Amino acid sequence: MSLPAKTGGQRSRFGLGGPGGILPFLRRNTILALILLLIAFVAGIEVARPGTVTPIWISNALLFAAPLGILGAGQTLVMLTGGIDLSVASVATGSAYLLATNASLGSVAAVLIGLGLGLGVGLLNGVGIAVLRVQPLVMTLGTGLMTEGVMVVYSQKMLASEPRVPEFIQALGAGKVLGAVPLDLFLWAPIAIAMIWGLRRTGFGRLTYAVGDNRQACELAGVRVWQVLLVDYVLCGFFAALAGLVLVGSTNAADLSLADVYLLPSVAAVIIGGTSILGGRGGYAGTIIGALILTVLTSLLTLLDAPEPIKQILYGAIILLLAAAYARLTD
Amino acid sequence: SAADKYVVGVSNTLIGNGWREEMICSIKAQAEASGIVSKVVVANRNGGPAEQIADLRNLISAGVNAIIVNPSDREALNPVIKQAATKGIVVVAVDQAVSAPEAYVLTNDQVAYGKVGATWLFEHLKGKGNVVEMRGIDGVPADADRHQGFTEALKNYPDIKVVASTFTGWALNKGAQQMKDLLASGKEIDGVWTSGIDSVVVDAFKTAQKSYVPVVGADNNGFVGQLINLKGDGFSGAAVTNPPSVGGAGLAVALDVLQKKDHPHLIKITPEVWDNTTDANLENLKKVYDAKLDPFYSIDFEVKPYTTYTMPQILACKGP
Amino acid sequence: MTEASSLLEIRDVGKRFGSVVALRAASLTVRAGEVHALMGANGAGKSTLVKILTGVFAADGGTVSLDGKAKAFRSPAEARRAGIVSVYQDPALVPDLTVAQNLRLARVSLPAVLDHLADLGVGHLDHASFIRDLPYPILRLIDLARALASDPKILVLDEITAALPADLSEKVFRVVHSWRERGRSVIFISHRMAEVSALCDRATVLRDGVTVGVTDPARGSEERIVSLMLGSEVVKASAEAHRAAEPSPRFAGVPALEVRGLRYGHRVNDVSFSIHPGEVLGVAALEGQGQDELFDCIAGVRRAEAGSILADGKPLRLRHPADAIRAGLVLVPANRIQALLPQRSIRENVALPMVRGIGAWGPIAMTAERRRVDEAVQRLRVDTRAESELRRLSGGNQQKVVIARWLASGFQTLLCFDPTRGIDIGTKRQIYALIRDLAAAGSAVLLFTSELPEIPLACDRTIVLFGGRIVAEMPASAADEATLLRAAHGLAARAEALA
Amino acid sequence: MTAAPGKSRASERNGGASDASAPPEADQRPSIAARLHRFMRRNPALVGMPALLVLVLAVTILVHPEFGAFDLQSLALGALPLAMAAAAQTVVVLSGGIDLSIGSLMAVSNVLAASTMQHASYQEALLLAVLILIAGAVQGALNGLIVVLSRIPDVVVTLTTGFIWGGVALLILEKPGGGAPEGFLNLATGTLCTDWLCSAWVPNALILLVTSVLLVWLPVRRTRIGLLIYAIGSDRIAAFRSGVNVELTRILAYVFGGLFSAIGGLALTMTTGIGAPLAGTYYTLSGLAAIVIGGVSLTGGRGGMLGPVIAALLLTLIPTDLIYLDIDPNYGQVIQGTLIVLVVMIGGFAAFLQSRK
Ligand SMILES: Nc1ncnc2c1ncn2[C@@H]1O[C@H](COP(=O)(O)OP(=O)(O)OP(=O)(O)O)[C@@H](O)[C@H]1O
Ligand SMILES: Nc1ncnc2c1ncn2[C@@H]1O[C@H](COP(=O)(O)OP(=O)(O)OP(=O)(O)O)[C@@H](O)[C@H]1O
Ligand SMILES: [Mg+2]
Ligand SMILES: [Mg+2]
Repeated sequence: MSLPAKTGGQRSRFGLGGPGGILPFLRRNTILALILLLIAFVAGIEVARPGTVTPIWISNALLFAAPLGILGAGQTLVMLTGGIDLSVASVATGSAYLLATNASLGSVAAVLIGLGLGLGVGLLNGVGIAVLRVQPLVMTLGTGLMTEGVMVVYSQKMLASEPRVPEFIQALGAGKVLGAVPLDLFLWAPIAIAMIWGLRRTGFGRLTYAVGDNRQACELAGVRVWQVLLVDYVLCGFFAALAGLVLVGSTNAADLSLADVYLLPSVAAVIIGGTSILGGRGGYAGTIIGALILTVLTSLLTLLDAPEPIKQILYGAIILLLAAAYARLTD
Repeated sequence: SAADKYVVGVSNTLIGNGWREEMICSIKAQAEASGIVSKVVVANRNGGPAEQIADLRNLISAGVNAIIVNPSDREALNPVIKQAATKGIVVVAVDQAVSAPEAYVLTNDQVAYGKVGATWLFEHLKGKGNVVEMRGIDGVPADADRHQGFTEALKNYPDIKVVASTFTGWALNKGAQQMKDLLASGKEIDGVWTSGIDSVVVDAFKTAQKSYVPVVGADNNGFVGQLINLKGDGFSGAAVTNPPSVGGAGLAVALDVLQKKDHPHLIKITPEVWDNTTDANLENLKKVYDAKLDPFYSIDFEVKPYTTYTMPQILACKGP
Repeated sequence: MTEASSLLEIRDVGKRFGSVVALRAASLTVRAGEVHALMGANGAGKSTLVKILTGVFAADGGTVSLDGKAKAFRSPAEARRAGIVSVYQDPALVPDLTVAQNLRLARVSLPAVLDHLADLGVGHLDHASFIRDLPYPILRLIDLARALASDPKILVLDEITAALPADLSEKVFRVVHSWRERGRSVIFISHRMAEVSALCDRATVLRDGVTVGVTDPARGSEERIVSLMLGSEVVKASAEAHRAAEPSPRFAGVPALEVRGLRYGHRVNDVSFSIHPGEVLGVAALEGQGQDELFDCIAGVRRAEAGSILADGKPLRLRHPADAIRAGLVLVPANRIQALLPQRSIRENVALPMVRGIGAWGPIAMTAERRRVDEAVQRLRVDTRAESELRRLSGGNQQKVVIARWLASGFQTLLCFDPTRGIDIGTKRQIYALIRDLAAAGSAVLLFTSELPEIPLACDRTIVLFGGRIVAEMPASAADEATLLRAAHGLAARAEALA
Repeated sequence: MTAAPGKSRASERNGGASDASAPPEADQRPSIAARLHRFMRRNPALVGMPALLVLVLAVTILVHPEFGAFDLQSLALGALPLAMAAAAQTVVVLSGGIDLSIGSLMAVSNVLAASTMQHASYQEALLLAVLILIAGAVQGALNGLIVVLSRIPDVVVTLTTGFIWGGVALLILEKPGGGAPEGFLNLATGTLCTDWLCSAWVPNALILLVTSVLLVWLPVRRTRIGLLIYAIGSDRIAAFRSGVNVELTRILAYVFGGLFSAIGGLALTMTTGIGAPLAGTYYTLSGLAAIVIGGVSLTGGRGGMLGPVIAALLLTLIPTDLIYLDIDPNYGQVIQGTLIVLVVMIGGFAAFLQSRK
């Protein structure tokens, strides 16, 4: 049996400085290191275009990071178990689309239908992965395709359905209070608190880590692993649906590729945040910063006057450098 | 009688895109309306030229009489199109062109699309000011054509400055974030040209509490609604038409050719500009706008004189 | 002890892992043609020293010289080229390759290994079998044979006998002897005093990463070595704790665990026994006589095909370990890696069963949990220096955590499979004392141990398994090593049949 | 006990050779049936996948009796790039890694080929193809180097290099275009025609598929390199302690990944005749689906090449059948997703039953 961290404990060619000083401190407080990186990025924007970083800009950044952060919450859960969910983008899109096309049934009903899709797909993923032991990557790739296909069929029946995004969802997705506090923060913050606290302080959080670390050990300790996995995937579907609602609130209308651009970033945010792709290690605090870093990076590239290919290359290279710095720090 | 009815194949390589779905609906509606189509076989998936070649070959095998294809490339499909033609299959490329001489081409003129919209904007700004160009996906032919049109228009207005050019990826949220970032950066912006990600850009001004500037968009229902409803708040803009019903029109052409009626091999649909600056134009917009429709439904739903279906038929989106 | 005659000379080697200091100043001198014991309590740094010697880790300081020349190997391959090969504490065989492919991987010749395996009593091995399908002891022997086949000047054996039953250990000793006769050197790591005194010429003792002495491990010097290893106070404490079982009382009433006619394939055949509260039942067997399957069936890891298992007189349906745990049956499995969360803390590992059911998915009572965990950890004296990630604990300390887990969460019957495997002598005594205490407090214990001499010390009664059947049952007082060995080889059964 | 025990016995067994690479079955010869049984048990994908392919082909012919040479060629053409993407992913995944940049790597080779071959002769095109293969291997090596040197998980590295290579493809060719000489395209789009044999039933694409897999993979699989790749994929620490140069082997796996991706990119050029900077995007994820359906374990070390290649054929055949069956393509996507899920679920269920025994 190979331990999850395959190179753990092997010879390191790239040792770092001695025990004292700032580096070891950061190494013990990786979240702090991530925050410093984020600040460096923001500073970079301010240097590139002085006067950009204003309260309004910051509040916009938070506004845009929220859907990514909420998607990242579900992705964090499943990645901690050693899995991944590639259906989150389809689910978010689908829930947004269902919300908009069912608005005539009343806002609450429409929201419930949207969230219901998330729970449904999450449940399907959960059954496949937890009970039938399908590889998460393929299972969710498949259910993502299915969801998208179903939504396309559905959309053709719904061309004249008078789609509408309820007022409060619009406010949630784009509104601000006190001038600069984005309303979606009022959804994201409780989720963040629940995630961070739940992962650290509840039995379910413990088991999420444990299952990702060593499934067999969990079974031997009397844990019915499938239950844990099932709930994690259902939660992930639910968070994806929630993110879809926030997204559709910010665009006022849904199309069927609404959340596509969030798929890879939702994975990247979790990874940048220091959660192991192999499971068992990491947490949501990192994902939050990861989502913020990606959002700020996107802004930076928008403001940078460079051809698109160069921007793409920069986007890749910067994330890579970030991850490398982070890996050095925590190695 | 069923004997002289035709089987029609459709090939499309972008799914989940509202415009393309509407295009397919218009093909189905036209098939229904024509009364001489027995079956519409659709090959619809995400992919590039390689996938589309496979789909076209499969449609040929499936024994269709005509193929309506929204081509993913101008050159790559030519050999298959030739193969189809030798089997007597009529191929009509819609939306984008192919260079195969056997094919009929019925397209929206994408260069003109970029040019007329940009020209409207530059005129509206009286030939002077800072504009933002919000493009689609880099590397996609339609995007390149529209950019070419935009650039051609720009040549005539030396005092117009493009202060930013972004790729929205035709994704709503990406476009919205880009606009908000640009607004926050303190850049002076006098007008915006978009490649179809329009309504979220207008919304961005509202959220940022900045006063509206002229925006050029597409004939999306939602954007047209903004042109009508925000006029009172000082918003001016123009929708450039890009009818997805080229699909239905293509089918009509194909059926004509199958029945030995002559058609030119190249039919270009010239885009129109619908702005909200005069009362007359506003009235026209109100005529086509339908609050009940999907905001991303293109409301230019027929291509005269080719399409003959009714509004309920295309909304039903059901073939024979 | 002249410098000239020494083959390997390790001086003042240090190694730290983050904040954990594994080695401070470890020194070791090995002469040509000697079997040299490396001793120390769990976590003393033995394995780390071996890994530095063979190029798995780089040392932070100190020197290694071979034949008088300074060396710093950068990989096990490099060490092997210089004539140093190690059998590590955990198997270094690739699970998804076949035996033959593993040998090819290490560039050793298949026939040579097969011959060594034959000498080790594994003559019938199908070398096209996958490593993942082979039992653990066999893996250890393949590992050993592979090391032998590359014909090293210095062979390092890190707790090779820990997972081996007595008969196989015996074969290993013979191989070690013959190796010495050929003028080769062996560094031998083991927690079993008897082995060390029988086998080794000299012993180097490590305590907390420092070499505290080099001595002659001849019979009779055990206590001296133990006090070197553990420091004097600890010795006193553990010696007190170590007492032999009192004469077995008569057990009556409803058994805590009763097994009737249990069958699993042809590995477990019609096995029946019962254990009463307060009783410790020993299981003695050679490798592969069905003991693994027996324990697994009772613990709900595998489903028995026939027979019944009763706890407190009530028949159980065991479909998952959770069912067994609910009925008070808990397992300390043979392979600790199966039972642990390598990236999580000691605390989370120990507390894992406490949050196992859906009822415990809510908020954790942190203080209460900490108290229970700390209590168990202290009772087993787990070295908590590297507590934040379990994989950084030494092998023996990992083993302790598995036991601590059940102490913390409670049970009725403890199924202990070789619980002292790889555990130092101090802790070993302590664990047996613990088992006696648990029994005295009313628990029942089913104990398999590969160290037969331990059975009379810890158990009240013993059953012996051979070929999946119980071939003998005796009170612990009668279970001396010779008797047990004979029974375990099926000789008793044959004798009975003849009679 | 002697010093070198039983050397003579060993010699008898192995005909005097103590060759470490002698075939494992050399001495013990279990019955053919037993070996076959064991082989099937160990390589379920090797038996199951061809059976599944035959089944799906049978269904295809059933619903579309006109299935002929033209359709066989369609299948081969359609499957070729996907099969190469799957092959690339297979090597990397077997070594315990993953490569999410395969689609972009294919795009780079595709546009490189189309932009350099446009006015080249057939011979020049072949030479350029070789250079592009080398470039592909170098790109793979870069991926591998970054993975090894940075110590970042491979998913992250290749996710980001995917962006980078995608940008590079766009730099090389801004929009679809370019071309290649007829003879070069014919390598994939033609059918077998030699001096002594001409058969429309043997599409060149199929020959290309089989030979490129065989030419690259068999030498790897049969030699030490293959052993090393499987070893580090199965247990990196154990392999390291067995004396394997883990880092070099990881890089090597990525090199082969890059090589197969480059073949895939060239295949795209051959089948479409052009270069398209976004052409590869679909292949990263569908390649992954193919390898999992083909029985390669995503945790590394287990699986082979046959399964993924057949899975690529299956994934190509399914949309075809949907067209023949005239199923609403939007349901088609639902069906395809469901099929992927079903195939792996059934696999999972079978493994579950197996473990019960
Ligand atoms: N990779 C590592 N990272 C962090 N700490 C480590 C690592 N390896 C060993 N240690 C620590 O170094 C110390 C010595 O461990 P080592 O494995 O050498 O002990 P040992 O003497 O072999 O013990 P045992 O008899 O239990 O096997 C322990 O405290 C252990 O926790
Ligand atoms: N999934 C697969 N796809 C393609 N070829 C495969 C696959 N699996 C195995 N092969 C080929 O089949 C042959 C036999 O494979 P196999 O793995 O049994 O050989 P091996 O390495 O000798 O192992 P063993 O010792 O288990 O027989 C080899 O030529 C191998 O390359
Ligand atoms: Mg050790
Ligand atoms: Mg094999």
